[in-house]
Amino acid sequence: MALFVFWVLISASFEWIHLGLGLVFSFAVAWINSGHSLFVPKFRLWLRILLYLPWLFYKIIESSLYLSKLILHPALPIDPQLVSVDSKLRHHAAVVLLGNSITLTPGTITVEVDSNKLIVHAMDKVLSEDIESKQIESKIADIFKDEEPDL
Amino acid sequence: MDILSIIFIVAGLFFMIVAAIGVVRLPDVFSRSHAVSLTDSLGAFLMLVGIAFHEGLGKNTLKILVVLALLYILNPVIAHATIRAAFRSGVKPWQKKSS
Amino acid sequence: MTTFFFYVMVLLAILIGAYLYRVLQGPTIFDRVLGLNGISTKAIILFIVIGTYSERVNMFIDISTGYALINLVGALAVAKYLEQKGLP
Amino acid sequence: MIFPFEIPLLLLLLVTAAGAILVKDLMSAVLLLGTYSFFLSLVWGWFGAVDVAFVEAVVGAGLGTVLFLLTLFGTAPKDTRLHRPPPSLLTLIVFPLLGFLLLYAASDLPEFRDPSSPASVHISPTYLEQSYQDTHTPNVVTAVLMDYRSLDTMVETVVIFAAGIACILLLRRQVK
Repeated sequence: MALFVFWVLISASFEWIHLGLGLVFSFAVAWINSGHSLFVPKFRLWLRILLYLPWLFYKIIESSLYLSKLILHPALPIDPQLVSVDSKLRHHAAVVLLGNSITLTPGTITVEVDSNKLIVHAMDKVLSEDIESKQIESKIADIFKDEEPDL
Repeated sequence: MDILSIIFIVAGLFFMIVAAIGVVRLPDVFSRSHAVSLTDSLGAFLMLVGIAFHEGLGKNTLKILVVLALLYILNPVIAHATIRAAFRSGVKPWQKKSS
Repeated sequence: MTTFFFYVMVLLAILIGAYLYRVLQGPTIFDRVLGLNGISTKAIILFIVIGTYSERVNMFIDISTGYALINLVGALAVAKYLEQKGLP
Repeated sequence: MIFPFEIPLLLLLLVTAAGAILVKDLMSAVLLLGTYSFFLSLVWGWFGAVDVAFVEAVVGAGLGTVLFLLTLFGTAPKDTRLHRPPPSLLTLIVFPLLGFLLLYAASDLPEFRDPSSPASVHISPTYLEQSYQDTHTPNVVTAVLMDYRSLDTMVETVVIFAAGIACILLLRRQVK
């Protein structure tokens, strides 16, 4: 289904023949690959993730400005360090979302994931404390609060 | 509308220039990847939004947003894969010299 | 507006030069992979800017979508190879 | 359009090609070839040949890199570092001469984007005006490739197909 939406978006033509071909092929591809799909999100979850995105974007801007200041500083006052984080999340999808958010935020990057333990490389003391204060994690735990745990 | 798009594109360019300086200046793989992710997340976002403003509403803007979403989904995956490969094959992160 | 986009293009090409320095110079192989990743992101944006400059965005945007996907495949292949083989 | 944008792109191409030749490591050479394909695809895009750019990006940057890596992965060389002998004297004489001859020949060609050159006086306008009536294909390049030159394209495809079958026959594993 999602593939069909993607087809419509990239072809951007709304004639019947294109729509029909797209429908056939997207269902074929989805049917071939159906063994992989572990996680089928529900509608309310999508809504919550959409509401989470603006906050994540605010975080991205904040830490981008901080990182730009670090890079442009003539003395290069960086202090990179590895931080190990134990998260309390109980879902594969939630851990994936957490890792993606951490990597997407400039200044921090996920190095290693082992079920729900993450090793994070942070650029500075301030940024690593930001990770350890677990703001992002509590937000994500809030998103997934009434799903079945599978980890 | 044009002024808005110019503002967005110039801001995006600023972040890209900072990221390029960082890629040249920083000492090791791990910290360089931060600079690359800076471009990917904010620079690309601002520039593509600027171009979308220039285009106005329509199919093209929709496609630009699709490219943006693709970048946002795929780039963390690439950065994570590269960094994990670096970590597992034993590259030591650069440490600040302890005084 | 057109001249503005032209200057943006030239500036992006110069920035690609900075990444190319990292690809050529990089002490480890991972620096090169990172530089390649940055170059491809730049190339995606440069394609869209070229499309806007020549006012045919609808043609160029398909390539940039393809670019993003291909970049993923290439980078994942490199990362998997290096993870199994270790440092050369 | 006073400053030609292809000049910085060509500079990047030259630097990348020289780097791919001079670099000491096989992996890095593969990566630099991928970068080279990216730049080449940008050049095609700037000239307006969008489908060529697409093919270059897919085949050169994506498929080429992955195939090279698979080869490295399958052959598992102990040492991926390259040892180059210094170039011989004959090479140093012949190749600059060849390059000079090519440049000399190219100076005879009509100016790029010249409206009065023979190619743009009667060949291109004919195609541009009549291809849609002849073939009902909206893209002129596709019309030329698939309709006017369809036999050529078909035989090319046959050659590539034969090469693919030969590769599969050579590389397949014996099942016991």
